[in-house]
Amino acid sequence: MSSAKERMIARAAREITPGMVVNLGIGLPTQVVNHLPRDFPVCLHTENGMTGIGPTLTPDQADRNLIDAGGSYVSTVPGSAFFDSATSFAMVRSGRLDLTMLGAFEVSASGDLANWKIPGKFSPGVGGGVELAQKARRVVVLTTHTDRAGNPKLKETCSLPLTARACVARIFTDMAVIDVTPRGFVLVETLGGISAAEVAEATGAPLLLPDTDLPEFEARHGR
Amino acid sequence: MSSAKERMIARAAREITPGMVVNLGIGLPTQVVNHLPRDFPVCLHTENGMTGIGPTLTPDQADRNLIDAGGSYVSTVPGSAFFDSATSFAMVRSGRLDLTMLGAFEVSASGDLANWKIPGKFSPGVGGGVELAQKARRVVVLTTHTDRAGNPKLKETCSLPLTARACVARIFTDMAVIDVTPRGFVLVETLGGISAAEVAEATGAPLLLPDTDLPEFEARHGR
Amino acid sequence: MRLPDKSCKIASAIAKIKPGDRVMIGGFGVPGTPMTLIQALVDHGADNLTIIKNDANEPGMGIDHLLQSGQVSRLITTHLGLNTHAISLMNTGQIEVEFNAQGILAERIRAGGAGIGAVLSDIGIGTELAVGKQVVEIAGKPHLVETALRADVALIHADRADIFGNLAYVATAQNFNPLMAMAADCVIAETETLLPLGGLAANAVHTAGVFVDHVAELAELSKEYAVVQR
Amino acid sequence: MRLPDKSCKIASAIAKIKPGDRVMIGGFGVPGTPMTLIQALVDHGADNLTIIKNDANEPGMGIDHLLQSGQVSRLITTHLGLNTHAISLMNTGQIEVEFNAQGILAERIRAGGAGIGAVLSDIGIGTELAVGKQVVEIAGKPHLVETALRADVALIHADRADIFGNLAYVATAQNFNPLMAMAADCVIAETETLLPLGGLAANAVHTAGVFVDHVAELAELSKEYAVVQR
Repeated sequence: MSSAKERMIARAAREITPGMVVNLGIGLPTQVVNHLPRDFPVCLHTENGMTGIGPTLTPDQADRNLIDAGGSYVSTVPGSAFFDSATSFAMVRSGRLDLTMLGAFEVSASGDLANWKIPGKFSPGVGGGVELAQKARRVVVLTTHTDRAGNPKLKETCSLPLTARACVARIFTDMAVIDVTPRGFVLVETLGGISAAEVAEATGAPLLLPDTDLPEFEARHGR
Repeated sequence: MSSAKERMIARAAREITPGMVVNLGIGLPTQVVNHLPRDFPVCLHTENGMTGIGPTLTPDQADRNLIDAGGSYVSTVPGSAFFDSATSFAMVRSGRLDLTMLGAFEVSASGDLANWKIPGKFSPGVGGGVELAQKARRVVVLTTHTDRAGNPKLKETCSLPLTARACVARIFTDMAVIDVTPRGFVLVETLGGISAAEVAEATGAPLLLPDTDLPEFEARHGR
Repeated sequence: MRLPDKSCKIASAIAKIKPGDRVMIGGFGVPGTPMTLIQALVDHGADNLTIIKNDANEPGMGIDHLLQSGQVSRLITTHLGLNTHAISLMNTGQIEVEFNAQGILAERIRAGGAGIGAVLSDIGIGTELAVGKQVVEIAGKPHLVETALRADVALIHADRADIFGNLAYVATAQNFNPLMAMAADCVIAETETLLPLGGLAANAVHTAGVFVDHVAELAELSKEYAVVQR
Repeated sequence: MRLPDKSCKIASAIAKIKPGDRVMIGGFGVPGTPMTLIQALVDHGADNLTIIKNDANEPGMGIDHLLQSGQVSRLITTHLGLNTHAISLMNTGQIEVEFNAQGILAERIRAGGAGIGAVLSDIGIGTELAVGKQVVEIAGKPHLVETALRADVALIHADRADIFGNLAYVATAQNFNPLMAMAADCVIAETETLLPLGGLAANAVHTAGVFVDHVAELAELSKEYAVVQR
């Protein structure tokens, strides 16, 4: 993984504050857990029926009955609980998730999220993403700033089928931290060494600058 | 309790066949359990969250956390299970009860049941009765044939607020066993010593006689 | 990762209840009724409450104390048969009572806890329970819209709990407790035994601690928890 | 009173499945997938099946055997991401696939098991998941009618069971199993351990035996149950 991606993940980890209940989506978001201090007070939720996820295990260490929603073998912590899929999404829909971190194909300037289907190319099904995006109290996205062809993933409007409308509050990329506001995208931080102009150039919609100084973010967990 | 009532309850017990899942309503129906052989294969359900009810206990023997829906202290049998109220009624509504036995204020010739409210006199609420009456695979009623004033409880139509429409299949009274059929009430058995004419006289709707001989029923459990 | 500690004092948790709040209270008869939390709510004094509870206990027990103290203006319930005092308050118009079929009350509360707007059910069609309810057809068959119920606060009784708020119940003391423990903005649980993290096996949890905001261990069980001598 | 014995041989239970049946199958990935019952259904051969399952396992595992044998005409699911073979069958029109949001699939199955006609939910409004669904307003807000799902047969994997069919699950092998175990006319459970009556504590039961028609102990765990080496 690129250093910029690693720093993006480390920065996103600082979004988690003590006491939160958090769901980390499949892909880049699950790696956020590696940047949390060992004794950090947080409850991680996985939609296949568990609260209190502990560190990921290798196949050699694994319990065959204990996976996360992405199929990785995970462990428990003292106080973990198991439950069925209906109860798991009851937590999500009734607002008991303080935060979810999701991947994205596209995010619009109004916070629409597209992350489950590329018609004709990729349509494995929506899984638990719709409910996470629509119902977590705060939804943030982790994504590369552009796709492999260099096209912006942050756009005026999404062209792909939506996961949920107006759900994304903040986006962490390998270039910047950007908030979705009623005025559109607002640049919050840049990765060290990247200028605001470079971020704006790689963004497919107007990018507002903050009134204050623009901080740079680093890889270290800030607590 | 009168001998006739006791014999009615004993006769009703023979309605339970091996392997059934049965809910016995509050009042006379709960006493049916005393007429089942000790080793009889049956699963008794109570709507406050238990399958596998065992014998009723005195306060001296009781577990403070173990009651039936009528508030009596009950016991478990090997294989009992506890669950919440939503699961309990999931069983009822999805058709997992083979039989329920309920009390009645009135039963109509089309099988309508009224057993929860006498406007102005008695309206404690409907409890679990509506769902039991509407959704058990077979609903039978245990009731005295007439009320304390001697008025028939089996009527052409119910005058009291209904519990459920067209739900009752069979009625056990202190005079007779009567089926509810598309043609109305049909006399099936009489209590020993009571004539068909006496039953018809005490019934508030036409009472058809069977084509066959009319058996008398007795108190002994017939297995 | 370490799960947060939600253990609390009963009085400080109950102090969050405001006049006019909707309060769900677990229990079916004595089993599962949080007698100590109810007494704390009487001591706290918030009034004009809407209480959502399967039944009204018996005179002099459980939520009858809240009826006696005049703190209840509305009761959403299924059956008051064992509380003549509650029936009298209803008949004289001192409290407003809404009756639900018991399993429908359970489903409405569960729907609230599951973030579902309503369930569609055919229970009560053709009876006065259907009066005033919106009707929706599914495949040509009429169903009643039974809307979700949520509360400001839920008062729960557990047998065992850990400090994260994972709960376990025993016997028929389960009843409405696991449902209500999902369906309120603030969920307060009393428990007969409070365990450290890891004290409750992950497979034995009935209510996941994520749903629970405060958990308090009972110092003693008052006589209202005991077997009722009839 | 004695609870009936529902223990059975797998082949005789599976023989009840008919061509064209709707079959629910528990599991999320490997955990909770009844690999042995699935193999028995392949051996049985009933075809034109509608399978209701969270996912399609991985190529060469679980329900992929039913896809390989051509017994499946329709799949109601949430995500096929780990089974490229299933995606290929979908893309070439060899199977029809209906995608549901995962929690909505869970609620629809639970509704079927709870004798509820539908749930009203705002999940997916404004996306293509809402297309073609009936809309009902609750307090002025639009909700989608998500109809109940039931099946002819449900195939369940339990960790422990007693001969009455009371089931218990472990870890994340729970997932859809307790929901599907309520929602079929014929519920068949395989279990790693089968206990006599009384072997499963009444408070530790996850699925009450009343919902279960047949329960069979697994003679051995095939390698498909093992940790997947990636």
